[in-house]
Amino acid sequence: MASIPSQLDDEVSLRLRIDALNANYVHTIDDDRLEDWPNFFTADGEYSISTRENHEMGLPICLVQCKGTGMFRDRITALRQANIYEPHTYCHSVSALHISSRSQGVIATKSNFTLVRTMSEGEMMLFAAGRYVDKIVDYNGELKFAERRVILESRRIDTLLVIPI
Amino acid sequence: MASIPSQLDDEVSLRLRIDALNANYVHTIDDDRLEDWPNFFTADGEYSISTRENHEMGLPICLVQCKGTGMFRDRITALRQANIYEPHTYCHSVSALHISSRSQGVIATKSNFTLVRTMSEGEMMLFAAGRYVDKIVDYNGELKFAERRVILESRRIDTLLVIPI
Amino acid sequence: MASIPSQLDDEVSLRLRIDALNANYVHTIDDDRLEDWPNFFTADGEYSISTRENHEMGLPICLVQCKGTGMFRDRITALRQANIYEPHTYCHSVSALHISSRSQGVIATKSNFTLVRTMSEGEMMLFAAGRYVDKIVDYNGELKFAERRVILESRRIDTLLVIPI
Amino acid sequence: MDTIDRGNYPDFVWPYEDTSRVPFQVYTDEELYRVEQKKVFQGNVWNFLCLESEIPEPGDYKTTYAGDTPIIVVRDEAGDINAMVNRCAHKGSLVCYKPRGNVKELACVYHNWVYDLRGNLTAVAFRRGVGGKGGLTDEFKNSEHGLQRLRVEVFRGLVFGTFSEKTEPLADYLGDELVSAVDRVLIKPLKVLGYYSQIFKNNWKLYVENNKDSYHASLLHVFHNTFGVVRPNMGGGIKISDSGWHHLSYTERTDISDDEIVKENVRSKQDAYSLEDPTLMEHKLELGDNVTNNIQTIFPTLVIQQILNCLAVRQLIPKGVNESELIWTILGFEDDDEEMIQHRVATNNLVGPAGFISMEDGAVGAWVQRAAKSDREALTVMPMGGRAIEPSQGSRVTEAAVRGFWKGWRECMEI
Amino acid sequence: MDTIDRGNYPDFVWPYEDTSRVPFQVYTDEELYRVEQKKVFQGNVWNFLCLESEIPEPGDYKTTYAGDTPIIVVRDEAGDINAMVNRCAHKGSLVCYKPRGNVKELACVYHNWVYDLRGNLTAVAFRRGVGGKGGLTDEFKNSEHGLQRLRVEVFRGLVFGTFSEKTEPLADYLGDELVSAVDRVLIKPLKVLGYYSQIFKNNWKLYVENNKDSYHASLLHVFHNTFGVVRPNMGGGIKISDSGWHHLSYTERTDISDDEIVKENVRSKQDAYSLEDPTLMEHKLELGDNVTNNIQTIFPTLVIQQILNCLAVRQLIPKGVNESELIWTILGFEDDDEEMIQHRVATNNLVGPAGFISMEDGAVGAWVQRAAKSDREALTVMPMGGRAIEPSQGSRVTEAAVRGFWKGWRECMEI
Amino acid sequence: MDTIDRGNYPDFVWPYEDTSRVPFQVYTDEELYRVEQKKVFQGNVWNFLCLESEIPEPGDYKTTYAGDTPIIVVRDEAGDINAMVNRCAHKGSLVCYKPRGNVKELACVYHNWVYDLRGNLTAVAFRRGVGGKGGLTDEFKNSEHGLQRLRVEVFRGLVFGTFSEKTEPLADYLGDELVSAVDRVLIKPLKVLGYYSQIFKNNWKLYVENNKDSYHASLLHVFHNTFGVVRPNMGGGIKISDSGWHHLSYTERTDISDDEIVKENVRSKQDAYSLEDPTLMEHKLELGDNVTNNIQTIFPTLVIQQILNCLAVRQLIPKGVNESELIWTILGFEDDDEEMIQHRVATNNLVGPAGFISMEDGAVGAWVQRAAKSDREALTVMPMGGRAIEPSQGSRVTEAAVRGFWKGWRECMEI
Ligand code: FES
Ligand code: FES
Ligand code: FES
Ligand SMILES: [Fe+3]
Ligand SMILES: [Fe+3]
Ligand SMILES: [Fe+3]
Repeated sequence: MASIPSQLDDEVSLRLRIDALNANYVHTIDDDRLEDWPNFFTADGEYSISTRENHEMGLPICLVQCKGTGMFRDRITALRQANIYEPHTYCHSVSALHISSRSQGVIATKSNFTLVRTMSEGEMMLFAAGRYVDKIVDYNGELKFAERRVILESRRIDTLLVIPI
Repeated sequence: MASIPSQLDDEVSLRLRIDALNANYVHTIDDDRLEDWPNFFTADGEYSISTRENHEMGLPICLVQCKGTGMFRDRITALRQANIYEPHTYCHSVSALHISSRSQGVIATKSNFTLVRTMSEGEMMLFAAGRYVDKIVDYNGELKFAERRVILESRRIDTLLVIPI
Repeated sequence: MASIPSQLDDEVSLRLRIDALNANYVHTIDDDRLEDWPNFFTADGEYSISTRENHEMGLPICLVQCKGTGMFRDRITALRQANIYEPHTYCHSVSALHISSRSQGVIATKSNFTLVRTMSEGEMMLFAAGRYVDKIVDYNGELKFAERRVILESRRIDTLLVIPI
Repeated sequence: MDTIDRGNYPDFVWPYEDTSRVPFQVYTDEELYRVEQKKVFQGNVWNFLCLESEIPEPGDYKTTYAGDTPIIVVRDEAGDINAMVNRCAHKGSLVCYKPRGNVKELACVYHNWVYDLRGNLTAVAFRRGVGGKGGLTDEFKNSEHGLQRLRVEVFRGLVFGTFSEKTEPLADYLGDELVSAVDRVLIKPLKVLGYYSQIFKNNWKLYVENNKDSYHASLLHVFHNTFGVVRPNMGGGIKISDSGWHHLSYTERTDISDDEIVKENVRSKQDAYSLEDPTLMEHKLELGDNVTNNIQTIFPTLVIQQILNCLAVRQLIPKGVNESELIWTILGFEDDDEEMIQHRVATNNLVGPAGFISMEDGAVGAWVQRAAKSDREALTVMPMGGRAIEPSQGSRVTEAAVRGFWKGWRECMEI
Repeated sequence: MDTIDRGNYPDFVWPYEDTSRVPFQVYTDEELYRVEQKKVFQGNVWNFLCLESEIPEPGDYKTTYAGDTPIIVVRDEAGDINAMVNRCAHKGSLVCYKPRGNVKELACVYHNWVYDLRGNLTAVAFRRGVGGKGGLTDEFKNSEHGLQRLRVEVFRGLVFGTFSEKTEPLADYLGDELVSAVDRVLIKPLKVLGYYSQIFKNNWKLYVENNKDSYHASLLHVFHNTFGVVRPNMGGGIKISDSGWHHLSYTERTDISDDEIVKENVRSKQDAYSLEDPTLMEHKLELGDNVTNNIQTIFPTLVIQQILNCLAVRQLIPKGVNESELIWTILGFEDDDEEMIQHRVATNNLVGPAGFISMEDGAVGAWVQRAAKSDREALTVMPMGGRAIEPSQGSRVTEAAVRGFWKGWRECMEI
Repeated sequence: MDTIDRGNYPDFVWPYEDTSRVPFQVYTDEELYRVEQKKVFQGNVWNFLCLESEIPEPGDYKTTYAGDTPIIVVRDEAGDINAMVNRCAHKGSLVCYKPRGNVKELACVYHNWVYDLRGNLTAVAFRRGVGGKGGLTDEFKNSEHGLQRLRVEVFRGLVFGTFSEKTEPLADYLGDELVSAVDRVLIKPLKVLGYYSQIFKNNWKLYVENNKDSYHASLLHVFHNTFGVVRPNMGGGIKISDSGWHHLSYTERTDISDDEIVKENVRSKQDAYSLEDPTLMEHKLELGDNVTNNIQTIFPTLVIQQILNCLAVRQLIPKGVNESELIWTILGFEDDDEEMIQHRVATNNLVGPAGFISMEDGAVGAWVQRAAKSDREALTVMPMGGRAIEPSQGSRVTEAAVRGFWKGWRECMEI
């Protein structure tokens, strides 16, 4: 797997490395390689899914919140072993990468995504749209998420939400 | 805000600067920072929203047309102060950046977008899809739109169109 | 048309050249310049449209399969001269470019796409979503597809599929 | 079911003594919707179909709708305009599946039955079969299998069609007021400057009412007040055809009653803002008077618009009981110069789905529809200007034209 | 049609001798859906509308629904809470089109009719017309054109409304069991910690049944068993209001019957896994007992939830016969410290559309709906705990509360 | 309502003397759609369910549909194939919610009721309650609560099911013509090469008619003519089962009537183009004759296809009155070598939603549906080959098979 040389650490390559990170992240989910999902985060990394409404009203509740590798792994174990749901797949689009700031090795970025969900009989729908609000760090040459906050445009979830976004 | 160094003025950085411009543009709208929207255009810049049908038939009518900063500001003032509409938000995807030509400092580009609209109760829909057909100029190191023509795929607008695309 | 200098053949420019290739490809289709579509492929290039279901079950059937320039041209001739369908247009989004591998001058990549179809009266729908799984080669300084496999998320096609994806 | 198909509607009774109150059921009832197609749109009315200038040459056709029935409008070799239902007499496929084109004849692609430009069946593929096998028997007469024709009349470049033999001539249908009103606006050959459409999440009748509702203009659309620009005051007036079915509303450049608006309009910040670029408010007088706004409605679903220099026709298409589509055709005159065209483009910012003074109409209908569905028996009330259906000179503060629409609807529906 | 509007429903007859069997038709019949709006939601029931703490100040309003009827809840200058149908008395537009806000009065944007915070019509734009022309006649009385009001009662911070004069007082409606159950959970002033909603592709009643179905909990949701964590065993019990309409289900921290669950639960791999981070299972006792789970249902469509430290109210909104929306309002107490808030956020991973022990409820309703549509006469069967509608102490293996729901539904529907 | 559920349909009367004319109402009427589920798909017909080779092992199951009823097809321990309605006898959830799998028993996840592979209820979770509390009473008999079973017959690897005891044996149902027609194509064990499906925006019957309509083939699909390749001429012929319900259409490699096609086919540019790569037109004779095309329809909704070397079964699923889904299962033979498989993949470019000679069938049905809705009483006409329902040798220019379909429909519907 050819990755962008990390020493070439200027804005140009940084942007491309983050593009590659985002691409790699969504393919890992869309290909159902969910056991690799926790590895995109630092050991004490945080992931949450909330709504624009809660976000703008300053309300703390998230639909999903994982803090630290253990909770990430528990999510996947539950998805694989405990929870019941109709088989379905995701297809992410991710675009509009914006690098908001860089300081003390933490890169703050924002991107938009749309997510198409497909059920096993073929029913396809726009399941979610929103933005990724991220804090990214370089972890010996590899970019990881110290924080990835998923802010959904809509408060509505169709049926259920089991696969991470 | 870390921006791509403008002196690195080759195709590589140009492409990334335009990516950054497009990203910044859509986040400005999606984050409801509409008062900043006119600043993406040159003082005599032009913005229009038309349809593929009118475009292909060579018909001049646009749904929205702004020429010069004044008309851009009037649009936003009307949106904030005069017009009535149900609260809603946009989430843009933008991709497929194509640089068509460069001459006399004017860069002609084309991109595709899709636009998801979300109403305050959570109803989400694919509100628009189409392309941005742009003329971009470097305005002391900052890229601005001398012209941004939004060509909608569909002639149909659901309910109303008040937030710029 | 300003293209990324091909001699600058490192990861950075490669990524951007593939971005440009993908952008050029979808605009060629979305602009209805379908006679140019075969030129994106090598003389013995292969194109196919299948479904995630067939792909994951290892089933060989595709909805469309073209091997070699002749079959590509036949598809377009049939579309222009023989087949009957209601006029409609495509608008592609393509994102999440992932470069899987490089060896013997063959670059293996993967991207996600969504495709909005618009009928002549304005009806717009999410017609398809899925991934491009590609083998790309540098053909005297120009990137071409030795293979482009379109894997649709859904087994369902609304009405008919006549324009290539 | 069968009874409905004969167009009767036994279960529904108008619940009030006149048309100054209307039950919400009329906006939400599936059966009523089905009957409307028969008794309103396929009844004794003239449906707007297209502009003559959209099909200038012999063989030019355009597809359109009358109610929700697909229609072909085509100009024949003699230059006459014909309108037919876009449904093949064989198995019912759309004969034309493209929005416009030029043809020598109308050939259905399914089995290649061919009609002339007047809708007569001229050829049936394999009518004699193959090798003497199959094909048609003698009982089949082409003359009995043409496309269903509409009667057509053209007035000032507008093409109208009716399904009924009983519909009176168009000029009588419109009445003198509307005839002269149309005359006033469509004074020269027309040129289409562009199209767009707007989806309403509401029953078609709510948008028709909105257009006949001269009362809401300065109250819902506060762009003028907000920016303190010359505004369509609540003066002016409305006229109504003797039938009550059609109307026109107009305002002139005389601001007598501004203070009253100021007194009334609690919502908009009076003149708090000013337009940085007032280009789009400029009015190039071209119709020989200083009427700034003139909205004309022709029953059931046509609107003719003059707002400053924005000329348009708006065609409303019902799309089921809860949805409708408004197709805007923006007009100029054949002899517009480039500057005038650019001016119309600029002023067009005022109208349409993104129009400063019209976008709200897209929202309010859906709000009524949502509120309507939960109580079908509840009644609206339209008390402005009393209960009569009469013109009003010097004031547009009346709902007379809306009451007139309901008179027309009830007459068509025999309800 | 008309008959239906009077609320009768001649064609439908309950096909079984009691409510232990239900025909699938009740989930798929459009007419029944329409009648439900009238006879259940607009009938003699108390609909949950919002939380008092969502509109703390005079002029604060929130829009909500009772059944599928849009409602405004607003606190007036006197601090009283008023609820009105969100439908203008004039032409029926939504008066409030934003989800929440603070206003001095309720002004409809369409024609600027103005209502006070109790729903009385106080002003009609241009009531006197312009220059003496147009406007209202004397027959128009403001007092006859107010917004439709609901009766309101507030209990423990929950705001309820009813359309009917006949509905008994809220406390009597709830009954002693539910009153004390609510008392137990909502012990302090509430604070909203967040919102989300969930779309069910099923009739609203299927989700109501799911909540009253204490039988499914440990069978459908096997998170506890899978991870071998302290689990809501099938002990505990349920209580049912005397009316049979409401219920509560509870479990305590006493695992007497685990082996029985083990014996029963074939699907989940017993304790095969362990949580790497059990934070979200931690229970900070705060209600003075060690009840781990307490689900309360108030007829027709409210659920009050205590699952460990996850407090929430869930409001169900019918959206046509085949769809419904569940609005989750996640709660804490006013005096929660930051640590407690963070704990509630963590434990919230258990519930909601993404909740480890609740997500399945979003799926099963849709599965019933899909299977139901093809055979309207087929009957479900609810034999658990016999056919009676009675409480159960020490076991939640009963469908008594579901049978109770159908008793309530039939009483409202007079079926 | 109740009456409808008994399957009668008092309001609809067939408006013509025979089945050579059909009213558009049959494509748009919601009530008729509901009755069809009962009287056609759940009536005296054999519904295609799946291929035997899709569930080769004991415990293998596949979910499918009969009309719009969800069905489970499963092979039991004895190797027999069972078909049951996919609806739990308890509260009606789908028992299988995955498209395929292998199971020892059928366990419903909602409350863990368990059925054997023949659909018998074998276990009810907590049947004895907990600690003696709750659970079932003695009146509950497992034997009365199994899954609803269909009768199953397998023919040449095709699995069929019927809801009715009265349906005659499959071979009799098909009749000799169809039995030998199926024999001709499915000569060896089958292998699935792939799946895809196609959504039609039209009533299911319009696609069934399209398949029985041997008249449209060379007129709508002009690929052959355009490219001047060997084409399915309008010779060949059709056969019809004695019942009139089923048919087959075939063409051989004998171009007797090409000139007639040339004379007829006005639309396609005769032989104006040539295929740069004719691979996909190559026909590897494998069925012992030189029949190039053979389309077989088995009432109500199965199509068996041989087009050159493209073998497929197409299963049509109604999805409401205005939509249907066609599931294509592309077939090869067990003993195909890699080259033959690749050849079938190449020739598959001819068929399916993207097929050179079939894509149009996806469009025309929707065109009829759109035109149909606005006039329910208007009639189609099917005069080709007269009015009789009889085979045709040497010509496919007949609508006899379509008339036969309507005969079957009317017999099932008792209309
Ligand atoms: S449907 Fe038009 S020719 Fe057959
Ligand atoms: S509808 Fe509210 S004021 Fe007219
Ligand atoms: S619904 Fe199947 S076990 Fe209850
Ligand atoms: Fe208006
Ligand atoms: Fe549950
Ligand atoms: Fe065909």
